Amino acid sequence: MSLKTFWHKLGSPRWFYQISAGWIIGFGVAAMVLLLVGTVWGLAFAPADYQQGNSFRIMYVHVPAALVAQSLYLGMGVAGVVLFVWRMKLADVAIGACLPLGMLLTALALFSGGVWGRPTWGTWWEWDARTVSTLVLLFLFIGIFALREAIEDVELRARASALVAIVGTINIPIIKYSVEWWNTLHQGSSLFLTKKPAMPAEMWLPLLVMILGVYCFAGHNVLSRMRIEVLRRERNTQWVKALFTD
Amino acid sequence: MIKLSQLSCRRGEFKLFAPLDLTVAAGQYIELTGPNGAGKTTLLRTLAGIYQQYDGAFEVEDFLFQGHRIGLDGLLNPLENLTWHAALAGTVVQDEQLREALRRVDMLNYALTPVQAMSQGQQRRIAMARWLLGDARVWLLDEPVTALDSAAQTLLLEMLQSHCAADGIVVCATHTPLDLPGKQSLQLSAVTQ
Amino acid sequence: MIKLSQLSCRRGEFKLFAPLDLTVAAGQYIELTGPNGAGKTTLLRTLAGIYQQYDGAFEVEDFLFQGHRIGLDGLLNPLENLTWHAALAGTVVQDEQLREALRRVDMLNYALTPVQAMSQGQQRRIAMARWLLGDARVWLLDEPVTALDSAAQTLLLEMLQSHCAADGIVVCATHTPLDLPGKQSLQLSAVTQ
Amino acid sequence: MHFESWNEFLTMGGHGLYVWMAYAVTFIVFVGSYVSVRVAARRQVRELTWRSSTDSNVNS
Amino acid sequence: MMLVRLLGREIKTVLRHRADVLNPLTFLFLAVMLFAVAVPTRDADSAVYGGAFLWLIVLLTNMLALDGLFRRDYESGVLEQIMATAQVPFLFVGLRIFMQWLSGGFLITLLSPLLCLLLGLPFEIFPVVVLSLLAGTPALSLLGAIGAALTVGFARGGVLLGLLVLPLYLPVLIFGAGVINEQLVGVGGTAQLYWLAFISMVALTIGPFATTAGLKISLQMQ
Amino acid sequence: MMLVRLLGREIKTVLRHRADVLNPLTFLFLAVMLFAVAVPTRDADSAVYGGAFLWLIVLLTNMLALDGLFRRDYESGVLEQIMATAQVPFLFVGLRIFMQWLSGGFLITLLSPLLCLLLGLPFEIFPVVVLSLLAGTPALSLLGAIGAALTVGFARGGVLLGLLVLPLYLPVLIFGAGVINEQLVGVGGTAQLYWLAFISMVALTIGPFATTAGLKISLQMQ
Ligand code: HEM
Ligand SMILES: Nc1ncnc2c1ncn2[C@@H]1O[C@H](COP(=O)(O)OP(=O)(O)OP(=O)(O)O)[C@@H](O)[C@H]1O
Ligand SMILES: Nc1ncnc2c1ncn2[C@@H]1O[C@H](COP(=O)(O)OP(=O)(O)OP(=O)(O)O)[C@@H](O)[C@H]1O
Ligand SMILES: [Mg+2]
Ligand SMILES: [Mg+2]
Repeated sequence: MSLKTFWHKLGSPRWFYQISAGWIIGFGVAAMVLLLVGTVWGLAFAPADYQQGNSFRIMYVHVPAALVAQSLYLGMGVAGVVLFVWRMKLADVAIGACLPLGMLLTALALFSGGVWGRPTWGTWWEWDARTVSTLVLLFLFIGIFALREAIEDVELRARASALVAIVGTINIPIIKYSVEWWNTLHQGSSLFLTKKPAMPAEMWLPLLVMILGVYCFAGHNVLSRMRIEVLRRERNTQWVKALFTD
Repeated sequence: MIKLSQLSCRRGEFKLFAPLDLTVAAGQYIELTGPNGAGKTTLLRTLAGIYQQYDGAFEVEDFLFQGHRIGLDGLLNPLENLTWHAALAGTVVQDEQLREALRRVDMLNYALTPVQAMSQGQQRRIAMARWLLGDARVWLLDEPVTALDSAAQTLLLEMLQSHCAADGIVVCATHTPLDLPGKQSLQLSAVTQ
Repeated sequence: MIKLSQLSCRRGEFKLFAPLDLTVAAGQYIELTGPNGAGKTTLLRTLAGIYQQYDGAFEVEDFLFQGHRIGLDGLLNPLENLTWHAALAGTVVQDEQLREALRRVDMLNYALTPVQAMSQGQQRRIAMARWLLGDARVWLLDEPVTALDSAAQTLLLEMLQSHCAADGIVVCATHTPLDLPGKQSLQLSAVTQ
Repeated sequence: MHFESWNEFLTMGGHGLYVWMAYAVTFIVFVGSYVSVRVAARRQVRELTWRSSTDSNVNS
Repeated sequence: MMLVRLLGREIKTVLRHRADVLNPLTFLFLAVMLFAVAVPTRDADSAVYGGAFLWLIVLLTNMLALDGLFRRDYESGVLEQIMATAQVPFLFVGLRIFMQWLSGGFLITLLSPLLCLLLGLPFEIFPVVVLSLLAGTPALSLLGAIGAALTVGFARGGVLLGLLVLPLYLPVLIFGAGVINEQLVGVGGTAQLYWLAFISMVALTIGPFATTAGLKISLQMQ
Repeated sequence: MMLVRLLGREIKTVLRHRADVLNPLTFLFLAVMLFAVAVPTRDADSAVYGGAFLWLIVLLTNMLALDGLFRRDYESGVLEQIMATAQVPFLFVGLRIFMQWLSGGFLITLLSPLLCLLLGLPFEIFPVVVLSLLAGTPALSLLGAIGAALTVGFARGGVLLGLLVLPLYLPVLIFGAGVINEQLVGVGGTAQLYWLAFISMVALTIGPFATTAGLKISLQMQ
């Protein structure tokens, strides 16, 4: 199926409902395996950091949460563009589905960062580049959440949150750069896919597994929330009724 | 010229009235009637391009819209409001034309009073003066009779008659029928929620 | 019972109408007429105690006031608005009375919709339901016919008739005459500014 | 296995409290969101089957 | 008595709809964050600035929420009805101010420990901060309501509100920040605390009346 | 061309009436005075706080003025007319944002030397403060207008506005305060100045369009 027909078909909620079943199971299994392997590997087998000792193991939870949270927001921005340009209702379903997990993961990144900061920086909270940009990300999420709560009408809520998601996404790089410039007490970004990671292989490999694991989990979670929302919105259509008359 | 094909407006996923098919030729007066909540205001705001939740299609030439709200900036006086509206519609008006319009609605001696310091009927008259200034062929009016005294009501009828006579179109939602020649009534039936 | 003695209202230092002397007995209907800007709204707001720039004196028993503005909180639904208004007037109303009032104005199925999500006429009907709940003897109404459809207009007439019949007083500013028994018209002449 | 004994694995060289706290919360977050989605899905299925069964016999 | 039962019902209805509780809090956290970001150096006396800044931001959040306090009721005619129908209008006006304090000042007081954490204030002065906010925020709402009542008639009243209200807020801020500074330096700031409570009491007595008078004036202009 | 002449006239009329110019200034002076009062110690590094505080207060004043930007036109039906009649609505929306900047941000920039004096900032950095405000305030107005457009439909939009807009304001604040700090420390802060100008440019491109889209959404709810 060419991308063109895929794109066209994505418009029909029914088609999405059918194909998403397979993807959800696939993501679910992958996430289960990857997260299990990653945690065991990171917790038990990875060597301790020579400075921080074992507390660095929080990184295997902290970094994936932060990265996936950011990609979820960017995903909402893309969905916003899709909604405005192609008027696709599914995009709004996607925004609504990414929101709760995005907020949760950002909060998790903040919490795990704080817990990690206690032994290494000595305080629960440290105003620095990473912490601020994550806090801003949390507020960007809460902004969209509060806006969606304030509007009842489905179509208006879709266009309003799409607009905020787009404007927010345009600003993320600016916020990131301004925060980075401002002062970076935070550990330099040690994991670039391009240059050799500062950490030895047996340290960043489990991190890679964990990151993939959390991405799969996010895929599973978001797609299943979308399925529920699609069913709720199409509850009066024939194909949904047919599905549920046993 | 106005053309509606299978046009129906939605509030959320709730349809307000059965789809409409209508073609309005120049010089005609369409009277929109129906109980409260039938969807007259929603239809007029859809035709004016303000409200976008509708199904079907419609075409409207250059139009002017007068809603339940006055549409004037309370802080500015009538002259400034009328100039601003002309700029909005992209036409340029001389001071003389403004004074003539205000004289026609008998509000000349309020020309410099901020609109918020006027009675309901006086504000409505300034809105009527605004219609005279634009050269829009289609007038979309939502209950224009509100708060007008008897003199203003007769003036309203004259203005609508001369507009239709000059090949203009008037689509007007109203609860008190206006007897204009060539009147065609469009009844919107209320849908229980 | 209403008693006006040499009552005239001012806007700044500008007198709106000649001083009025009037005594209104129970059961009477006073129709306030006059061109736009004559001062009908200002007079009614003065009698309601909202507007305080007047000369002369007046006495009004317990009254209810309905101005050009709806007077309902857009965020609350009709039931909450009506309860709140009853609390304002110091009376306690049971749920049953509220539903009965809403049924009377044919707005029962909008009982839980926030008032801001209603059409102009529907909001006016909720305001009419409010009059039914209070036990005020004097009704001060400013152009109550606005935005009402024909059914609501007939209902309005019935309500005013039954209120006057029950020894109530209605003072109503309107541009469309209402034929009620025992009507006494009070013409306010416009004063050029 | 990096650690020699179980209890060393638990204490994590003094940082055990923080590491386990972080992992515990992560576990709660992941399982919590998975369960909440499952519950919502099941509630929806029950609701839709109930609705469609009443609709079907209403208009049948 | 009967009136209390009525007010109970009003609180329930108004609270359910208009207490968008979440927003004032998130706005406050954001402002605190902006401060911490704007102020690069972190050292001992930054706590002094922290305390002063916390009070300043609580004050500004209060003003932001105040601007809309009466505007909607003014436009919709609800204020007109209060003045016309209520035998005791200042009671209903007072209730609206109470609602605004409940979902504004009081909530901030409850969550101020978290704010102190973000501002890097030492632990031991958390209770003092909470107390000072508890004593001071009622005055902010009551005095602010007077300003809001007078400026509701103007189109861009928001900033005129600032003009009217800030001088009234000055003593509250001085004492509020003062309590925290005294505590930091170790000299017991209880004197300022009593002053704060005193100001709130005075505000409680004059607040509702002055606000009702202000609203009456604004209604003349409608 | 013709449109420019029209806009010229619009600016004249709108400016004459609605630019209650005085208010943003007085609010700002009072806030700066409050800061001077709240911060007991006056020493060298308080200048750093002064610079950061000035930007923070400019930002919050801007937000206070933004809240009412579209609300009155929304209620009176003027926004309805813009969307219905204007062929190029984003032009008139852009003009309103420009007016808000003129009577808000731009005016504060003109008078910032006075504010610096109050905050006890050294003379030599006055020009930098003015430049940073000139480059930064347009972004504040343009980005803020998007939030104002979306929240105009809600009753208590003020605080939701803060929530939507403050994250977008963060970079402006960081660079604004950063320029002043760099200058104080002697390291030329020109790079950040260009960043401020860049952000304002980005805001100029997306601002009017996003605001018009936001207003269209709010008008559906009326
Ligand atoms: C509340 C505190 C913290 C927050 C909000 C936070 C946030 C973040 C974020 C958002 C990232 C991903 C950056 C990216 O986009 O690539 C990250 C990565 C990282 N963080 Fe933190 N962090 C916090 C505390 C800490 C602490 C205390 C440490 C260690 C002492 C730490 C070490 C790291 C490391 C090593 C990375 C990986 C670098 C990378 O993948 O780019 N973080 N943190
Ligand atoms: N808010 C105000 N500020 C100043 N003057 C006002 C205000 N409202 C009305 N006026 C003036 O007071 C006079 C009477 O106004 P009022 O609203 O009472 O008239 P009215 O009889 O109700 O007219 P209508 O029939 O149009 O409602 C008018 O000349 C008007 O210009
Ligand atoms: N702001 C709104 N939000 C949601 N629903 C609305 C809103 N305004 C009106 N409605 C609903 O849309 C329907 C049509 O409203 P509309 O205002 O078009 O009626 P109308 O024909 O103008 O009535 P009237 O004669 O009273 O003015 C009504 O059922 C009303 O409840
Ligand atoms: Mg209507
Ligand atoms: Mg009147």
